Amino acid sequence: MDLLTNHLLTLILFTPVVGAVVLLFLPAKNIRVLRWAALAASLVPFGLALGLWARFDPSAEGFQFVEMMPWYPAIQSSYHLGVDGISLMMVLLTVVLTPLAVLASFTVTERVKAYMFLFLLLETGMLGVFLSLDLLLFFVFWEVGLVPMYFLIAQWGGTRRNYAALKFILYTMGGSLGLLLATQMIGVVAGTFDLTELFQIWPALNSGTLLGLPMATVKAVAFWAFVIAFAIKVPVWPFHTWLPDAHTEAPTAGSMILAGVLLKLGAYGFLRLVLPLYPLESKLFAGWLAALGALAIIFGALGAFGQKDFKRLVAYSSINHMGFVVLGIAAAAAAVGSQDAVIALNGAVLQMVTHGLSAAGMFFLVGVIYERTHTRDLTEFGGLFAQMPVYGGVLLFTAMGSLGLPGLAGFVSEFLVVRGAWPVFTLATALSMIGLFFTGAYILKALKMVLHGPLNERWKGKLPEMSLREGIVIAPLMVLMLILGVWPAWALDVINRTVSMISLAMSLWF
Amino acid sequence: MIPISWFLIFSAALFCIGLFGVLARKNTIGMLMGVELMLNAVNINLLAFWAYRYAGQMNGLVFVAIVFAAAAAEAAVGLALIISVYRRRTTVMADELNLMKG
Amino acid sequence: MITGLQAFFLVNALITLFAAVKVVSSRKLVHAALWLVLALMGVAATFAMLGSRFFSVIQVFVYIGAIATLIIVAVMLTRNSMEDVGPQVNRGWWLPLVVVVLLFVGLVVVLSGWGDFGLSTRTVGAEGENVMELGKALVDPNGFVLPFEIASALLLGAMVAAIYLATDRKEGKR
Amino acid sequence: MSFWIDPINFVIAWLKGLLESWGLQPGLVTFVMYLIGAFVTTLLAMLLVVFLIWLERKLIGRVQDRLGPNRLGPWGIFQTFADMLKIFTKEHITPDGADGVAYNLAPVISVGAVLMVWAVIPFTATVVGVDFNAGVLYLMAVGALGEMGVILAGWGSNNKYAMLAAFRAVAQLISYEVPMVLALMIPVMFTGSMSLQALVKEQDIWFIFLAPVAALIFFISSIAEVGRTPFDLVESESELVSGFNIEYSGLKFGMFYVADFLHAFTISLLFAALYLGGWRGPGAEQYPMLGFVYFALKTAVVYFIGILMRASLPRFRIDQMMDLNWKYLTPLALVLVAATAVAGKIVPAEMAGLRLVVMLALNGIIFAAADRLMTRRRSARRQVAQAPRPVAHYVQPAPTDPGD
Amino acid sequence: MNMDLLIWLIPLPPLLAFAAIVLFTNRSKALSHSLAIGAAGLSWLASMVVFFTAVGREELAKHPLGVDLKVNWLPLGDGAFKIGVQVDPLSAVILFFVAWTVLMIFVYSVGYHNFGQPAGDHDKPGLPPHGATVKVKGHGHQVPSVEPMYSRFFAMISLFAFGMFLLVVTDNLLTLYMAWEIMGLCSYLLIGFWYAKPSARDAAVKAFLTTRVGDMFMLLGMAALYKMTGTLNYQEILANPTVLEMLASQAAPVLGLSWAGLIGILIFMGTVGKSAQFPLHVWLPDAMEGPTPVSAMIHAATMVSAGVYLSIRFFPLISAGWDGGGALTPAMMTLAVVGAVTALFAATIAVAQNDIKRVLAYSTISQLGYMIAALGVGAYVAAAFHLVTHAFFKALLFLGSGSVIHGMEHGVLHTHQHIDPQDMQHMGGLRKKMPVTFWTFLAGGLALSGFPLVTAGFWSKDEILSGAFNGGHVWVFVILALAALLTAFYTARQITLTFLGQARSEAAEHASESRAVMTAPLVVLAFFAITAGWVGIPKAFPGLGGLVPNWFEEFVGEMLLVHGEAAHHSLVPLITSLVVALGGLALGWWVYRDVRAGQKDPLQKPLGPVYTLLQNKYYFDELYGATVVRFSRWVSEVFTDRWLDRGVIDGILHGIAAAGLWLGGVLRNGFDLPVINRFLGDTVVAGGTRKLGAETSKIQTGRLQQYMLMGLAVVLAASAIIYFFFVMA
Repeated sequence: MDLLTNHLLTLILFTPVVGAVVLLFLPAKNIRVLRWAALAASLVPFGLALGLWARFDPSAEGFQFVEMMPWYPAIQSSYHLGVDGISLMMVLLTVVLTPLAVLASFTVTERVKAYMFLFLLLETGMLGVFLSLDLLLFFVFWEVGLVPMYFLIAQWGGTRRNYAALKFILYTMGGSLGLLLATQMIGVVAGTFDLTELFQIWPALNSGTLLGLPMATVKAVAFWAFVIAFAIKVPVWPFHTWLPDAHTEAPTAGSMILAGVLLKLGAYGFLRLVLPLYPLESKLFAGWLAALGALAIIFGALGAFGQKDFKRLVAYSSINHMGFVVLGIAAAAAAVGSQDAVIALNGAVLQMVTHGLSAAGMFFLVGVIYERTHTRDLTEFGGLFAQMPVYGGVLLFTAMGSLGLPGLAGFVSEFLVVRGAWPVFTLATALSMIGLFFTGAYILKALKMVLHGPLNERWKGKLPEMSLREGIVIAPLMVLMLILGVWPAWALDVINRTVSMISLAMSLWF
Repeated sequence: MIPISWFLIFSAALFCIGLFGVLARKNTIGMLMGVELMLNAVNINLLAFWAYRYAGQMNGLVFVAIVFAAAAAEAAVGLALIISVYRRRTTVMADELNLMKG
Repeated sequence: MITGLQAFFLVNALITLFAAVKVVSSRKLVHAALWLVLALMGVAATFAMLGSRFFSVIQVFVYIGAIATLIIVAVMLTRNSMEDVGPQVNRGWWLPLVVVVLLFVGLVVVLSGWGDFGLSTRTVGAEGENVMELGKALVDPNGFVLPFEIASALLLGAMVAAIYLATDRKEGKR
Repeated sequence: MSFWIDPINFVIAWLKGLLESWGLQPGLVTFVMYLIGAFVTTLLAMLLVVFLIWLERKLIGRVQDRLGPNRLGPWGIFQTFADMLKIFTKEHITPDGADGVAYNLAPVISVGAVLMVWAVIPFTATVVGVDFNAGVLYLMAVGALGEMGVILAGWGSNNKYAMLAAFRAVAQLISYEVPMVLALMIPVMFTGSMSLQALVKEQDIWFIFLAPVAALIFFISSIAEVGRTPFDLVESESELVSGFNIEYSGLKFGMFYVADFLHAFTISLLFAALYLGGWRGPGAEQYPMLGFVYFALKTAVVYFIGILMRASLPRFRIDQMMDLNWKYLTPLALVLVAATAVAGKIVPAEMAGLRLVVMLALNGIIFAAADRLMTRRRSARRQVAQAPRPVAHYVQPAPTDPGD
Repeated sequence: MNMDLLIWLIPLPPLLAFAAIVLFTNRSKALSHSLAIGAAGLSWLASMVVFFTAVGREELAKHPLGVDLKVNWLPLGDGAFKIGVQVDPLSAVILFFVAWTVLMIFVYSVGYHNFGQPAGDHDKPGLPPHGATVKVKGHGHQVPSVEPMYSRFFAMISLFAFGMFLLVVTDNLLTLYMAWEIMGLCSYLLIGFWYAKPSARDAAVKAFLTTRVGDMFMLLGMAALYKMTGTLNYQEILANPTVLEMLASQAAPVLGLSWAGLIGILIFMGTVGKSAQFPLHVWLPDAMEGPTPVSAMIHAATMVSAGVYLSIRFFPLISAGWDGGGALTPAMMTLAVVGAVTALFAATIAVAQNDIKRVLAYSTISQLGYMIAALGVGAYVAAAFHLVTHAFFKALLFLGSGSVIHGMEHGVLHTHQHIDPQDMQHMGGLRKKMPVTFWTFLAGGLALSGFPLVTAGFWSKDEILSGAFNGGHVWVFVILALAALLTAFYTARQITLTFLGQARSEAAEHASESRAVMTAPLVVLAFFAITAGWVGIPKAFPGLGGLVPNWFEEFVGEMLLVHGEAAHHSLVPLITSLVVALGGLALGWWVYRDVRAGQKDPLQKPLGPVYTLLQNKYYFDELYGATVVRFSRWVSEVFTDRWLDRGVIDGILHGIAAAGLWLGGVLRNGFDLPVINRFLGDTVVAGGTRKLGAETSKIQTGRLQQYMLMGLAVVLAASAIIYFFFVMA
């Protein structure tokens, strides 16, 4: 049992890879076995993560379950893992969504082995980012998460998949270059990649030079490299155009993961790296970030409202929702140390979770209808409620969760962000209400065009109801949305302490 | 009591005999048998040092166990290879298997 | 004066070495395999004399039960090598012999220069090894779990590889 | 120590004292004692076989609605002795081209391998040949020796049927060792020791209740190890005439015969010791002889079930036999070991009642799941088999998607 | 039972009923409605217990019920956001009428959706039932058919009821907002209940989005309030003079308002959306697309009441800084203006509507404006009083109109006449066909128009008018009086057109009384519509004052920290209200007393274009459609999507990509191919390597053992050398 407790994070992190390797040895033709094996492989980290959660002490400070081993001693990089409240929530989100996405991919029939392999690899990449406490390790996993997604889009995507996949990879790779640059600079200047050490020394660093550049310049360059890398991933307006394309062309499960977890990597980067490492710069530029967040909220919602493609609409909704995360982070950076900052951060992290659930659910439901009709054009639907009442109910529920209906997950986080951001960025918050209004507008537009109205005779009697498998995929998401909406304390318990600590630590630099 | 030297010399002899088998046997299966003998000799050495000097530690025993595993793996793969080769070329003689010739 | 145990060791060693020689020189491969079994038995007895009952049993189980059986089966499957009773060593067999003898001499010379060469008191007790401790050491993260896991992976890989290699993949026939 | 409480140890102590009083070295005394013990045990086992052969013939006769041996002695009890006499007096024949060493060594190894098992079996709380800290492994190792006997017999006979049968036998034996070892792991895990005596002593609750599925697996694979019906492919007459021992006659054949029966009985002993609590029973600690009786009774029950199986089940096909092992028993056993390990850690041994419930539930679930999987596979295969096939001309079948 | 726990439990049964119906019983109609009604009954029971306990409690406003049981809902920073329940006088009276109306509406729905009737011939989910053919004595006979989505309806109204109960009993603004939005969802679902009808679908979206505009402001107000006070609990803010003082004295950054004013207006914007105040009133008439019980739910018992309830609840905040007389605070002024304008504006539209439900819808808007205006002039108790009485008689009127429609539908099915069963032009003379409906409707109508002394509406309306007059806000008083006149007029018009005179269509001749399950709730509500006013007769009322104690004033008035000046009762408002009520009624009856079939509205001629303007609701829908809706579609589809995202941003990206491609091409053709490949590749590196390989490959015999031997010999020799020359030495 010691092995389990001492190396829980490593186990969670690498069981998907092990599963992926096992998959390689299974016969490629036996699709059923491959599917179930992939599902089983993704369920193991889920179980382990539940254990992690159960043993996690929300009242403790700092990182827990820390593992540290020499990894790259020559450059002071180590295999350093640990979780705090934020990463725990993200890990939980990842391990919940991945099995569901795998289950949702049971309809994939081509090259299942490669597909599932990539999926499990993707899971490790994502988990690695959330778990690593070493900058270099963070970067490595960041990239590990990138490549499988590219292949998933490029190989199993829709008609314009090549364009979308290329756009995705180039865009995010471009961001990663900045990340790499910043990582290198920090590593060289600070002499370590260990985050817990960097939190202590990096913000304090004022003297010294790198390649003849003064330290202030170095820090500014590294700061902006980080910000751009993460902003692209979130994505913050105006770096967002890769997202609708990638989402639209990705396979259903790919979209689920992309929206559910991958976008969170960017926001997580802000929380884990940018805020603690650059408290001063963050505060300085928080206004810009808030403005971009508000713009993302507004233009995300407007963009979604302007779509005729169901999936594109949902994709834009991600931009809209992630805007709140950015707004919350910006508010926390500006109001550092105050109660507002803590509330905004709470809201931002919770919004990451809730958006992960609702966006994944929405993408899945789009996939469900797409599999039946082979179209995503909203104008071709209509009146499907009568044909698929259960689907209609589920879609309604999930859409309301996405809309932020109180009682479901999205509301609490949005309220917290608004509450936290209001005193800091009053105008941006007020303007973002326009976005929130249009959130309602586009959600209702989608519902109206898909479910309501006279039945499009083309689909009469042709659309089977949701299958049990599909029900199993969506049910956990719905339950979680409901639970988080009705009783968010269990999640906030975990988050609250950590974000308070982050905020406190940041305020010490002023 | 038996001095350790006896065991060491015994194992050295076993090792050399095995090595001779590997080097001189025409038949690949014969070579494999030689390898087994060598591995056994190694194990005797390990256990001898363990028994005479480091009985409190587990290193020697662990290594023996791992040698066992390696031996089993080697036998399985080796024999599978040989059988596979035999299917294709109906021979297991080492001197006839010279596809690697430059 | 030679004690009973020493005598037993000498007899065992002689039998084992003789069997080993027969393994490498026997013309009939099946006989060679049988001699191998005998040699392995001798080694198992040596293990027991070294105080490791556990490994002596393992030796019988793994080597005789599995490896030797495998070898015998392999010998029988590669039929014409079984029937081949011609010279079983290469023509230039003397060269390896020389090398091997040199090696042996060298080993003995090197070993005899070792200070503890004549050591005859053991540190292991009469109860033999503690299997429980061994097991714990094998799965202890601070012990040998990594080698152990690698060995497991090796075995698994070997198994897969063996199955893969041995599968007859002729077209249209399974 | 009074004779009535523990007669065997009483005799042993007396003998020991006697030998020491003769002035022998203690080491030599131990050696002699072991020799005597081995001799006595072997003798008993051999004599037991005589009875077993009669019993089995009689029982199978009854199952098949026959009388079985009934001429010699009361209930035909001396029939076996007559057979023995005949076998002893037959000529020793060595076939042409047989490999003398292998041919003659094989029967000896066969019997020896079985008898060696008896060395570690705890007959009572006090009587055990060697209480060996790797006893379970020893069982497997010795079983492996038995394979050697089979293979030697097959190859030494210079007969292609014998050879084929030996191959089959070896394949079967090696295959079924895997689930067997795994099934043995579970009692070992419960006990924390590989000593058989410790295993028995640990069974406050019989392991068959803690690990019913493991017991089942062990039982099935041990029957396969013995090569009895329904696993008697080795001697399927229509294909292989009589198996690897076809070229044997007379006493050498008799030895195979004895080994066969003795092996069957030995696995019953092992089953009783490993899963049915061995000699344990009310009062067995105080009166070891009582333990011996319990042990004998349990063994008899297991053996009886084995005979019933032999009498009632048809023989497997070779592919079925292999399927059963590799696709069913082995994975099942693996899952079981993992699950039991985890559950055993979660529910410590101190909470015996809870542990029992948990283990039973776990086994039930795993078995039900395995059974369901197996059933579905089987029915799927049956559907394929029942699908109409083209008769007149061969049509390239369209590639089907196995995923749907 | 513990009273705190009981209050917690009030909203629960409908929620459970909702879950149970959705998940389990939606196949069984009888089970579904039994569950829903049973749940509503349980809530009713609990509410009554709580209400009467509350009534009997001393100083309830200072020590509300249920405040002891709170839970930590959101851990935030060092503290936590707590939620809990409270029942103070205001929520007690709201609870009373909500429980009653909800239960009545639930029961009524069973009949309205034709439970027990056969399934329709061509009915589909998503469309109203069209009737079923039943064979009676050999020939076909059309009867109403049961609603195909019967169970769904009960699930939704159960959720709705949950929302309302939650909203009433909660003790903080955040939970109120949650309940508020849940009701918004339910109204969306219920208005769009017959979702396959495009009009219903659009009405649902319109309702949701229009109210959402208000909600967004409210959310901001909530955030601001939370920031300023650190809590959202009513008791801690509204019953706490220091907090109110602080809010009233600190200046907000917007428009020179104090924080109290800003927050008050922001929160009031929620009311504007929810209670359909001008200019966000457009959704409410369209919401008539839903089934009639839904209209009753939305317009009487729940949603719109919730809006006014919010404003009443936050009156201390809105009026913070107001000393009970003198100048109104900016927030109060806003309320007064919006309310008064709405009251008059909606009443004028109602005069020209022909749809029986639309008249009521505009009447509702108008009456809500009344309450808001009353709040605006500080007549707190009057507003609450009117809220209660209005809830009863408006629910009654809606249900009555549903009964009328039902009866008309019966006639339509019977005669196969193709007319709109909701159009009052086709009715007339239903008094004899549907006596129970008539008498109850009459009671409701008289209450609405404020028929003196006997009806509840009179007392509450009178109080508002006197509040406005006595407070010195004459312009409000005049507008409200005008609105009251119009109210009486269109009520009389409605009753006359519907029930009196002769039948103007065949269907109306064959209309029949609804079943008892529908009329029984009417009777119950009619009882309250008459009597509910008697608990609030002002002391100063000539003659009657003091005969019955003014219980309502004492009970609810306790809520206020700052009381208005003691009402010196003037006769002006009393006389005004008498005149407008009776005059309006008489005028209405006189104008419409003998309208014939096919005849145009008698007002159309004298009013001319004004009538058209009124009939088209001042063209508000068209105005919004041409500006707001079109603009937002242009912004989203053209500006954001086509220009900004695809044009500018993607254009820049594609430009970068093209540049990269060009650079790559140049490098490849200009450097790689000529320099690296031809020069270096073919001559120097590759050639040399190839030669070397050919030389060394000769020692490769392919014999494994030779390799090993060679290797071993080398190793042996090396070790020997090392050993002898280094170790030994």
